[in-house]
Amino acid sequence: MAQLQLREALRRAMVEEMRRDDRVFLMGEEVANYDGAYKVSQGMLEEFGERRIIDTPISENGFVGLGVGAAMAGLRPIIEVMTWNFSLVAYDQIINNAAKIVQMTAGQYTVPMVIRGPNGAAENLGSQHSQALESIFAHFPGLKVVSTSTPADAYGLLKSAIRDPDPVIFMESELAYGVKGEVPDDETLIPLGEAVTRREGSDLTLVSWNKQIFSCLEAADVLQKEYGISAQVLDLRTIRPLDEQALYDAVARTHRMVIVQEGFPFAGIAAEISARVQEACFDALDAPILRVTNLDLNQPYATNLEKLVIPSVARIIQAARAVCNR
Amino acid sequence: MAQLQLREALRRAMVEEMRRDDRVFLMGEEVANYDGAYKVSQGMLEEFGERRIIDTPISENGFVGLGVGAAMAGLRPIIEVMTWNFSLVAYDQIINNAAKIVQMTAGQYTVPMVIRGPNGAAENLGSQHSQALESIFAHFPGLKVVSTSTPADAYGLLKSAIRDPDPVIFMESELAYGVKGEVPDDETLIPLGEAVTRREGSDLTLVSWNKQIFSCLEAADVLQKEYGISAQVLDLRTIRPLDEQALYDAVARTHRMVIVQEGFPFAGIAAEISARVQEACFDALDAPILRVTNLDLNQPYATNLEKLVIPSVARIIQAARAVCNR
Amino acid sequence: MSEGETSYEPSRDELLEWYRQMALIRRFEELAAKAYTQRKILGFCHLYIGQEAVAVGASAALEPTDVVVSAYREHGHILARGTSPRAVMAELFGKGTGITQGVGGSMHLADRERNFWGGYGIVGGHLTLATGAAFAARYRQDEQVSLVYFGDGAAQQGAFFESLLLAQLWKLPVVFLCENNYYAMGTSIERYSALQDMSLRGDGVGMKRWQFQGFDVAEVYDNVKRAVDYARSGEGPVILEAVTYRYRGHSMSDPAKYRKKGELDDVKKKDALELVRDRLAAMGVDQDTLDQVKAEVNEIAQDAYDFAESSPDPDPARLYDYTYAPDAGDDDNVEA
Amino acid sequence: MSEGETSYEPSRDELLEWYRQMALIRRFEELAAKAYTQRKILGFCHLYIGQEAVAVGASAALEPTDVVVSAYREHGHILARGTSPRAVMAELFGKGTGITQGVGGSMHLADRERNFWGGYGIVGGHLTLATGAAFAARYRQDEQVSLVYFGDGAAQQGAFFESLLLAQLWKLPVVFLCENNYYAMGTSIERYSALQDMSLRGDGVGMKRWQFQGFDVAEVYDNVKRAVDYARSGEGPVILEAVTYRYRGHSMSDPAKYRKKGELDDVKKKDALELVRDRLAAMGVDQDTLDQVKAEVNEIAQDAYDFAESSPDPDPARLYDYTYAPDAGDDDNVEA
Ligand SMILES: Cc1ncc(C[n+]2csc(CCOP(=O)(O)OP(=O)(O)O)c2C)c(N)n1
Ligand SMILES: Cc1ncc(C[n+]2csc(CCOP(=O)(O)OP(=O)(O)O)c2C)c(N)n1
Ligand SMILES: [Mg+2]
Ligand SMILES: [Mg+2]
Repeated sequence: MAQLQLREALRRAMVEEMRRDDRVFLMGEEVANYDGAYKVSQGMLEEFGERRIIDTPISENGFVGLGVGAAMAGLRPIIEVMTWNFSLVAYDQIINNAAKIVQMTAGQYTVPMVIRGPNGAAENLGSQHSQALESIFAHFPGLKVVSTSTPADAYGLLKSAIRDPDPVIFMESELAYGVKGEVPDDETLIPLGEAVTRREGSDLTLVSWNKQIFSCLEAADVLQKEYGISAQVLDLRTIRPLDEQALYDAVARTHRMVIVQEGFPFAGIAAEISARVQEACFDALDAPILRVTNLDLNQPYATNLEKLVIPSVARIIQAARAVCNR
Repeated sequence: MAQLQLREALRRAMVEEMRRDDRVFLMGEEVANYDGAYKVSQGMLEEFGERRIIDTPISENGFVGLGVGAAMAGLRPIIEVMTWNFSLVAYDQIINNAAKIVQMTAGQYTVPMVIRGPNGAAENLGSQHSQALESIFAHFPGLKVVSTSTPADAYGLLKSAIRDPDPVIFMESELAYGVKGEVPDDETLIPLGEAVTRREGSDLTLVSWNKQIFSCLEAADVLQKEYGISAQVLDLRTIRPLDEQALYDAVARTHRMVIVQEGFPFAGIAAEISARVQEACFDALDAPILRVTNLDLNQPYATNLEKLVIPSVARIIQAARAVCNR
Repeated sequence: MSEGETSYEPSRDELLEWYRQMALIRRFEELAAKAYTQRKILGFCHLYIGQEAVAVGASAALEPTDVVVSAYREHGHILARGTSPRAVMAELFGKGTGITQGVGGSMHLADRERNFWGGYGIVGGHLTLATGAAFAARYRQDEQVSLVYFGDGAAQQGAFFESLLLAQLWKLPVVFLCENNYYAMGTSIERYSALQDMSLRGDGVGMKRWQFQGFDVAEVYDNVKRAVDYARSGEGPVILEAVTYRYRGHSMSDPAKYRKKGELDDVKKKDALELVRDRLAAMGVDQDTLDQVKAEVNEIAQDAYDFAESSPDPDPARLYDYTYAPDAGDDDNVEA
Repeated sequence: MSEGETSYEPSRDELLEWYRQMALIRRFEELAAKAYTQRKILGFCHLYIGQEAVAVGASAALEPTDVVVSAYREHGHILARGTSPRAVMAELFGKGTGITQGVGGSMHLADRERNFWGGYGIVGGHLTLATGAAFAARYRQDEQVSLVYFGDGAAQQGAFFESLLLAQLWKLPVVFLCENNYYAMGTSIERYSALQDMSLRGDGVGMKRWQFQGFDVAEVYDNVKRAVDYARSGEGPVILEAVTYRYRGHSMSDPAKYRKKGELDDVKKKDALELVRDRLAAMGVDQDTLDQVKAEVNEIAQDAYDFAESSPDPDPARLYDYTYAPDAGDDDNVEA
């Protein structure tokens, strides 16, 4: 097993898929000459040349839409958005074209493409640059949504996403790009839609994804050591399709759930999980499902304020203790 | 009390506010010479002239953004989007500007504007034209969201929205524009954020808003007559801020809740309500909260398929019976 | 001779075939209008009557392998591409035998066999797709060109502008064909745009562009052909504006009261069908032949109508079939 | 004399004042860079060094009542507008004494007192706001003009295009001022655009436009002034391009390895500060006076730095204060 940074794992997935399939190309701002704004595509221009690693103007609506068209034509575009915040200018192309073309054409055309980039707050970037936006994409049938931050998952899921026949929204994390983890040496695909247990536990389940998994693991340690609470940590990895069964199994075992979501609370992913789980597992629940999310605020710039807004280990511990009554 | 169509009630609200306040103007596609695509603004050009009733090119991102700027400058724009489906091309302006400017400028600038238009499926318009989009706006702090369809509420809430110092997303209904209802003759404002009980009931609460309220009332009649189930119907009217207290009071009384939402289920408004209510009222609930929403599909064109996708009275009755075990 | 002018002289057979197509589109649309007033077609229905020369002339300038993308006023575009009138009419009726099985509807007609990509309802939102098709053609180094129809109103959208600039930057083989029919819904072009020739938008991105009259099918053919040849040769994209006019309202529910008095009658004097009939007559085609063509297309259109009417509704069992690609599994058709 | 050229001769005092402002911006930015490497400023920090003549010349062409809108490279723009360097530096430090109280940050500097609207981070997304300001000015029939700064890269966004066409349609009093500094992040303009003078975008919408050199502050002043006068007179908007250059990377984390060899050195030969100093010398201003100005601005910038450093963090109690307007109740300040 190699120790890879998240960015290296993502790169390896893209490079392998591009070697395997000439239809795959990478397009986005600064992906070629500059090696990617966050160096995810470092060296790829050198290997694949300008035909397949393509720098764009700052025209997200245009080039995301171009990607949709290229996918309809049978190519397999990987479109990088520099961050998901900027994808809002391309929102119409994603929602009204990418998500609907299979259906509008009754399956005559498909849109096998990946749109990928970092999601969520980095640090001190202010409100326009700090959004975690899973929910406004997962809302729409026709899209698939991955949001993950461990190198092995990112590698295995990105490969699956590239081969997937549907448009996949693939969300990474700027702050986690440099974080290392083990990645299998041989080609290991992870199917979309499968959650994974990161830590076993019996008293409650912490559900999360992307970089908040790290906070959950940290919280689980503290909960065990300081409060004798045994917390399972369930990493969804894919948001849509959602691994319902893993959620229901968890509740059947632990009877308590806290969902940790970076991002706005209102009608967020945590709300969806909570609604679904209470519906399916009403009798198995021993306590209300709690959500730990961003405060319902735009992200401020200053460090002290910013820290208050994003989910913290302390807030996770507090919620876990509340549902366990300890 | 006058009997007004929904469109007339909306018009009366705008006309009164424009007479009262010269800063208010109406801008959008076809709002002037054509009297509005759905005749909401009929006659307004005649009364207020071209300075204040303004036809635009098909540049939603541009004119919604222009509205944000005009609001910052102290005017009170009412921007009509022909339907909310088309607002997705203006999504960046709404989310990254309108919703964030108060905060980014630390309150130096405000954005007192209303963006309004019909939301949800009309009939046989296919997937790009049939979306109910409350959730992707209510997700964002900084915005307020109204979604209503009775003439009296539309009148009272639109007046409040126009006077509100914040950006208000105001969602109407194409299919309900012609539906009549009583509207008070004197000026009656309805504050944003207050739900209203449309029908009293003791066995369960049906929660909804906009035109699904009509389906809920119909379902409640059948439930009473055919199954002896007494259903309260709670009309939220405003989605953000959400009238939590009304929801909690309802559950305290009926112990059962079904939420009826037109639109995509995943991370929708119904999920938010469900998550919040189970969190706050865990012990008061005698059954899981159920959601009746669109099927998780893009809207098909043909009538027979379309009817299967949107919430129906039959599906509401079924869910209500399920939570009541009858 | 300046760009936009034409000296092209079509052959008798060519012109007769174009006439047949134009007459078919018009008759088809008349029956669609009838079906709409009978409430057999529901929703929006945007008729193309008056603009037939553009679809037919432009389609004649394309190869079957070329890609065509359109918006919601696309009945004429798909018919000119050769799609079965039955399948198109059945789609308008929302039937399972429709070209998109009753799922897409009037605004979303697509026919993969003929590289007709659809039918899109967000104004300006489909232009990116044509740019993408052209990108793919260049990527594969094949000879394909894409052509996208759009209205004068659509040239006010950001997606349009960005499509243009990307196509120009990468010299993609795409022809942007604006059908300027003077109106975006009820708003006439001089009321919503400072410029009134939308091909001028090309100047802002350095794209080759010109305007031409869109009533004479031969003129349309010749102009589009030159643009298509230019794009195919690798020189880059072209933006064209065809000046045309729609006789009906924006959609079936629009009474079109916004026209100036006499405007419609004036335009009808250069009616595309009459023009081509006169031209054929001048070439020696007799009245009988013309009448026969008309009878034929009437029959085809009526057959389409009858077929649509008698077709079954879509099968509800297929409701879940189109949200995701048919094969949602791994893809092994690697063409690498 | 063609548009873009200038024969304007500033007075000694005028030029000295402009020099003072430019020198202040440069020194301020140098200290911001220092603070960033000391991790006292975090996040992104986009320096303006090299472009000072544009902000100072443009600001001099405006009235205090005019509206200015900018993007994220706006430290120079807000300083040229007269905002206190202390409040700006404190904002960069994320302090409660900052111009947006530590909430907005480096990319979102706004100063209502000076009609400086901010500071926006979505490329191209702020152009609509200037159009809206101009719309409001026309609506109220006052004399206000709005000016919006944007980069060469921003002229590839749909929001830019739509802002232009609306402004032109309604002849709104807005000046679109593109600072072409050759790069959008690491991509040089010829790599991302077929045209390289972004004022040419104006041709696509019929807008008055020209390009000028942005290194000589007097030249900037004169060109912007003419555009502002034109807009103010009610003739309509103008799009200008000022050719300039940024000496630093895109942001503090960009080493700017993408430059051609010698490119930066070449540009520095026409450094805006040196140009204005030479010009002052030629007008007879002695070295002492120039040195004194420099000493003064160094002191002001250092004072801003010290102030920022010693200021308190924002008060967490105010966290909830800015999501909605301060007075969320009914509005009775009707000006009707
Ligand atoms: C983004 C968007 N805004 C508004 C509409 C509503 N709408 C549909 S067609 C139309 C007019 C389009 O005019 P034009 O592009 O000239 O095409 P034509 O109808 O004349 O063929 C409008 C405003 C839409 N479908 N999409
Ligand atoms: C919509 C959007 N896309 C991408 C970005 C990331 N980004 C920030 S600045 C920038 C380059 C802008 O270049 P230019 O407009 O020339 O301005 P300059 O930085 O040169 O002043 C990019 C791509 C963004 N902020 N917003
Ligand atoms: Mg038109
Ligand atoms: Mg630049």
